[in-house]
Parts: sequence; C-alpha cells; structure tokens
Amino acid sequence: MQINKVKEKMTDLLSDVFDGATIMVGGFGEAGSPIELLHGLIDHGAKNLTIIANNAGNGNVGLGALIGQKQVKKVICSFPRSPKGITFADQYNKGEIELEVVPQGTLAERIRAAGAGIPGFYTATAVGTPLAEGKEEKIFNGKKYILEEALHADFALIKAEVSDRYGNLVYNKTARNFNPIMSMAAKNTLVQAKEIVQPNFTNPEHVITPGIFVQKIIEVKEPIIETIAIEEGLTYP
Amino acid sequence: MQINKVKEKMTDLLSDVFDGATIMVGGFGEAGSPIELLHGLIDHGAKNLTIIANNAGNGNVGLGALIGQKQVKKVICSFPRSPKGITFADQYNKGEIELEVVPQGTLAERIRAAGAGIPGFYTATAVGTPLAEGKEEKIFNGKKYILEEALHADFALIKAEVSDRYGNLVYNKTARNFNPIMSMAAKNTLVQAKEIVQPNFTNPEHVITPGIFVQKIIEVKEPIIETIAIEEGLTYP
Amino acid sequence: MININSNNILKGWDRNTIAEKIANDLPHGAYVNLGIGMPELVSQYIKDDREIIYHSENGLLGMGPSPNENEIDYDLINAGKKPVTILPGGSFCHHADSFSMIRGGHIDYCVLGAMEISVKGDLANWSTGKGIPAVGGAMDLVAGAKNVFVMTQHLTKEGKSKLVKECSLPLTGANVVSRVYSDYAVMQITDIGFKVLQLNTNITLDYLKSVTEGNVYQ
Amino acid sequence: MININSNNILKGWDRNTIAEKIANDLPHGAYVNLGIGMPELVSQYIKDDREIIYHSENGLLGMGPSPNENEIDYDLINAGKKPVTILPGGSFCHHADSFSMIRGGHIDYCVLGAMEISVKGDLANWSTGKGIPAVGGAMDLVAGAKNVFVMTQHLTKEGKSKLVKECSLPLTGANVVSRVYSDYAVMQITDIGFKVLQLNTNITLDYLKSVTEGNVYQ
Repeated sequence: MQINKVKEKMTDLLSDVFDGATIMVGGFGEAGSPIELLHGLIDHGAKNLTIIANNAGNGNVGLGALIGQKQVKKVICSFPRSPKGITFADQYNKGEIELEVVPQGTLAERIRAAGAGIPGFYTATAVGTPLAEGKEEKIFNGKKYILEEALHADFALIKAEVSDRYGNLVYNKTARNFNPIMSMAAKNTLVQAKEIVQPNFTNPEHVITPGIFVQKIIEVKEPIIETIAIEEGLTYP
Repeated sequence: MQINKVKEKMTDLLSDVFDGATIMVGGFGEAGSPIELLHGLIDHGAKNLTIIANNAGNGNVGLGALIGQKQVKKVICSFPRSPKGITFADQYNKGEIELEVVPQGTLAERIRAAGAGIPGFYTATAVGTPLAEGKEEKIFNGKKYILEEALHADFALIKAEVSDRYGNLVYNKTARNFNPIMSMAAKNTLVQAKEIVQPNFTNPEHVITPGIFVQKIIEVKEPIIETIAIEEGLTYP
Repeated sequence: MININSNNILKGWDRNTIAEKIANDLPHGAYVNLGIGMPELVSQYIKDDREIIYHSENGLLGMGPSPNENEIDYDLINAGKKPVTILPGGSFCHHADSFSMIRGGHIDYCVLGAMEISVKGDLANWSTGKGIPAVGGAMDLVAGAKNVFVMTQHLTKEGKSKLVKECSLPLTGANVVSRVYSDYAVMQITDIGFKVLQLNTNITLDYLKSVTEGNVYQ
Repeated sequence: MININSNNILKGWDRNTIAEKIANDLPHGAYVNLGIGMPELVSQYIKDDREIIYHSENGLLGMGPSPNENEIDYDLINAGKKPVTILPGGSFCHHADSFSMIRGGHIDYCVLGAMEISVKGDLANWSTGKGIPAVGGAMDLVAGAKNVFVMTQHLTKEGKSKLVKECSLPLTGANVVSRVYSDYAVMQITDIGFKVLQLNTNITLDYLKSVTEGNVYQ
C-alpha cells in the first residue's frame, strides 16, 4: 500500500475542521494565500475560529470573506490593515472580533518554535514597547530580552506550487513566506497545490516542506489571484 | 563595483583567524566536512582553538589532524567517538583537551539560535539526565523544560557543493547537515566550494545558504574523501 | 538487582523475530527513526500492506537501503555514518530542521536499543559512565518522538536484568519509553508497571517476573 | 514640546537629497532593508562604485526594481505587497529564516520613517495610538539591524518637532536609532545627544537647536 495524502474533494480535505479551532493561514498579502481553502472553509461553515496569519484579509475573497461570514472570533497577526481590508476593520471597530498584534518576526518565530518543539524563546524584539507588556524578562550578556511562547494550531491552510502524494512541497517565489513554518506548527496541515506530481519528480534537494509536515492535499490548478479578483469585484460566496 | 567574496589563496581566506578563536566546523561524519579548510588552518597555525562540531575528527585528516597538531583546547560536540578518532581520544584520556557534550538536536538548535538572534530557548531534551545538571528549568503547560543558550562562533568552516561570488550556497545530499546553521551563527563564515558559478546560475528557489551569511569563499575542485584518505593512510601535514 | 546464573537464562525470540514484531506494530504511513544497530533490522520486516518513511537525524527523510558497492556516495550517509540511499519522495534538510522533526513531535516512532529501562519508562542507553562521553541524537529522540520503542535482550549476557526499578546508569531520558520489545515479551509501560502485551511461549509469567524488577502484569 | 508656527518653518533638503545622503553612507557590499515609503527612494541614488543587496522581510534577498506592467508576478512582491523583481544572486526564504537575518544582526542597515525619535534613540513609528493597531516587521527591524537609520522631516506639517526628549507615542523600540537624516541635518545619536554630522546650509545650529528637543551639538 502506498502513502497517498491527495484528496479529490474539498469536503474531504476539510472534514476534520471543528468549531472553535485555531487555524493558521499561510501567505503574506496575496502571495501564498490559500484562497480556495478559505472558500472551502466558508462552505464548511465552522465558527468561532481563531486565525493566525500575517494579515487579516483584503476585500471579500479568501480570509476577508471568511471574516465577512462571521466565522472568526479572533485574529492573531502582525498587520491587520489592508487597502481593502473592510471586513476585519468593520468588525473590529464594532468590537465584534478580537485582535492580538504580534511583531512579524516574533510571529514567525513563535510559529516555527511550535513546529520545532520549543515551548518558549527569548527575543529583543518589542523590548521597551507596549507589545512587551506583561511578558517575562530575562537578561543575557547584559541585554534585556522577553520570553515569547510557541504558537500552535489545530490546522494550517497552505498554498503551494507543487506537491507529490507524500506532501513534499515547493512554493513560488515570495509565496513561500509563512507556509513552510505553519506546515510545521499545525496538527493538521491541509494544502492546495497548483500541480500534483509523481514522487520521482520531486528533487530531494529542492523540497521546502517535507511531507512529514503535511496531512492532506488537494489540487487547485488555477487559483484565484487576489488583486485581480478584488479589481473585478469578486466576493465569496 | 561588484561584490566578490571569492579568494584565490587559502591564506587570504584564513587571514583573520586568531589564537583562542571559537570555530564551528561543518559536517556530520565525513559528509560536508571542510577538510581542506582544516588543513589550511593547520598551515595557519592558530592555537588554543575552541571547536564546535558534531564530531571530534576521524583519523589524521581534517579535524582529526588539527587536533593532532595540538591546536585545539576544547571541543563542543555531540559525539566525539569515531572508529579511528585517535587524536581526540589520546588527548582526552591524558586530560589535555576539554570536552562539552551536547545532545545533537540541542547543539543544532543552539547554533541556529545564535544565527537567528535568539539568546536562549527551552527544550525537553535532556530533562532528567546528567546533561541537564545546573540548567535553569521552567514549566510550560505542566511539562518541564530546560533553558539552553545560543552558541556563537568567531568563524565557521563550511563545505559546499556550489557557490557564486555572493556566497549563495547549495550542498550535496546529507553533506548539508550543520553547514547552513553554522553559516548563520559565525561572525565570519569561510567556505570551500567544489564549484564557483556565475550568479545567473544560482536558482533563487534552490539556494540553501543565502550569501548574507557568507564572508569568504574558495574553490576546492576535488576535495579529499575522508573514508578513502584514511584507508590510504593519509595524514596531514 | 536481578542477576540470573547464566546457566539458567532461558532462550527467547531471536533478534529477527523481535524486529518482525516491531515492524508489524508500525502502522501504514508512519514516520520512523530506527536507531543504529539492532533496530535497523526492523525495516526488513515491513509488510507490503504499508509504507513507512524512515528518518535519519542527519537530515534525510525517506531513507532507503544500503547502496551497492559501486553506488556509494560519501555525501549520502545515515546517522551511523554508513552509506545509504534515498527513495522517491525523500528529501534533505539541515540539522536544525531535522531535529525540529524530532523535537516537534513529528516522528511517530523511534526504535532504540537500551542498557537499562526502568518501570517508570526511564531509559539509559548512551553511557556506561566510563570512556569518552558521546550522546549523539539519543536524548533528542526519546524526548521528542511520539512513541519510543525499545528493542533489547531482556538479560545481559551475564544474566543481569535490563528491566529495573531505577536505572543505575546515566539516563537518556526520564519517563520516555512507551513499549519494550525484549526476547521474552512485549511490554507496554503504564502508570502501574510493565503490562505484558505478548509473552514468548517458552516463558512463563512467573519466570518473566523473576527476571524483571518492578510490577509486571498481564 | 516644540511647536513652530508653520509660517516660520524653514525649507530644508527635499526627500531626494536626503535619500542621496543616505545612499552615500551605505558602504559597498552592505545588506540593507529599506522601509516602505520614503526610504525606498534611497536605492535610486546608489553610485556605481558599490553594490548593495536589498532585503525584503517577506523572504526576498536581492530585491530588484519594480517590474514592467507586463512582467508583474503576484507571487513576487515586497514587504509593502507591491510587485518587485529579483536580481541575479538573489534568493527566497521562509519568514522565520528571513527574520533570522534581521534578528540575528545580519542586516547591516535598515532605513525607516519616523513619527518621533527621542534623544536616547527611542523610535515611535508604528502607531498613532488610534485606529487598528498594526506593527508588521518594524519592531524586529529596529531591534535586529546593525544600524538603524531614520529618514524623516524634522518638523511635522503642523510645525511640531519629531526629535523629542521622550516619545509620546507607543515605541517601536527603545534605544535603537543610530542616525537621523532629516531635511535639516544628519545627526548621530550618542550618549550625550544629537551629534550634528552635517547641517543644511540654510539652517543655523541655533535654529536646529530651536526645533529639536534634547541636547544638540556639533
């Protein structure tokens, strides 16, 4: 029997998602953002989600649309402002959605730490700023650092360029961003890939996310391009 | 003017090395071990070195030979035993060389932490064992972890397959091992590459060590293969 | 301390049989790290009804069998520094990433040898307390892998039991072992002792108890 | 608080001149992160006697200029989420690796805008205290880069000095700024105040002192 993590149906890919789940969403801006998986999550209908991502959505597609459907109770991110980030801003201004702002590098490292089995680490980032309030401090070589804890998730939604049936992933250019570390940090990593290839075609030197970090994969040959979708006024559902 | 980190002479590559320096040596066993740079270091003659590596040399080539020349006062590693690791064993048994044994994953993570600006992190590895003695403990979610600190170095000696003039590196198979993280952790990363190519030939998706972590490079077209060298009785100098 | 007269040591399963038992307990799709030495035998007994992915801590996922003499690549070695191969779907990574797989709980099973295993699941397998200390990746594996299987002879050649109340040798990890596969029995470590899952037909429970410190139960 | 009547605000260097001054102070071979907005101008003034490598914190090293309209790739963007290009010798990496370059002190210079800079080198540039809080990578950059250069107007349009004794806005970092490039002067932050390295010829030291809180000296 052969390992095969590829699913044909979006409903199979997302079948384990539950209300109240913590979900990491890959991407930085539109690059590497798993729009089709997010739309699948709208169809799925899970509620009270905590989203960990760099941003909080743009327009009414992808994460912006998921928030628009009121499925999200909290966003943990570094930069929740986008030119057309209307759905988050709306709910935030009405006090309907929680926000935890984390410096981008600390966000990345907290995610990586979860994947690497590191429960906490020290960083100089944010020392002396409001984002360090309430955090444990420690001096190393005469310099002050704060303790940051690992950020785990139940699910990670990942967009890749190519996958094989093991879930070995490569990304396209800066669409790599948070995807590899989120793949490590979630209990269940769910991937949309533009192309699924035979394992013989994955060069072992070029794999960015090894299959060990991936649970399920679906092929999405022509994913939506956010900029164009927003220009064209696309909304989901 | 163009950035060009390539040196023609080994003496130029190693010119900054000083007595008492802390030097990381890439490689796991013979794979990725920078034998020619280590031989250059023997010619250079720096003394009282602290070596950070996975092993402590095998036979009388590379790190084994450097130790044989009594240039090393201390080794920080995970596994200082090798089938023909005579030079270290000799000096260790006579009390002439210091040893700090670190679990291999903790060693890797301490090196990566230095490169990533993380002064300390917590790990469950070694909790309850003699290697945790004297280390600070902390409980996260009811489980005990110990604090491990970053391991920095003055120099890293790295073996790569291919480099360009910026120091963008790729490695061959399991010769990757400690090389990428040591490149990050040292103030001066000195590289031997089998081939130096034009930057146009480095695929930006496939670079493993970006040039930002590399200071000097030398081409060593046909590096010594340790197993064969030891079989043939090679010793250096 | 239990010390059996070596004339009274009963014969149990041979190492291939133990390896086969472990192989049958590794589920389809598992990511597995096999320790150097005896545990390496396990891969030979994986049945066709499952695919197992082998991890070698020196940055190799999808490790294959040893190469032919003429296919040796000294840059493609395993954690024991022996030449190996890589299978389709395999990948290379650096040491920090490789140990992230271990420490982060992504390795489903590791199989290791032992010098001593305590009834609490403590393991000693890295140091006799003599010679040059060398730990390698053993402490990371036992702390990080989801399931730690120990493959061992129940008694040393001198008749000393390896299954003890308290380890006398330096620990590799405390409370880390899930299951022990010895030549006499397969035993799960539980809060109340060694629970016998399978007993060698040559061995009675009374004999097993006589060669095992701590609570043994079925 | 210094608040100049806007009729009395003197004209200083334009933003291109400030950008050129910064460009001239970046040495050959430097790894540089340019903040979104005004700092992006700096790359246009790098002379041929040096090669500078640009880092964008979303995993791009060796960033090149904007693409032509027909060459836009929405998967190749900068930290400001605008399409860019990659130069030969560039590389991609994931976010944890990219911020390792920053936090680990591998970025030689970062150039950022400011709302307030204190005489101690504190910087406030991420929050007015109003609206949706959004920090991005600013705190990581100021904490990690070897040299933090601030590029700013000396006075706000309303005539309020941005160079203050104590920042009133939420800090981005404490004691992090190396040097301030304003339209009036180039100033190094030292233990005893703003040390003037270069003064705009339209500006007297007395005027500079009148529009700057904290010790200003030459």
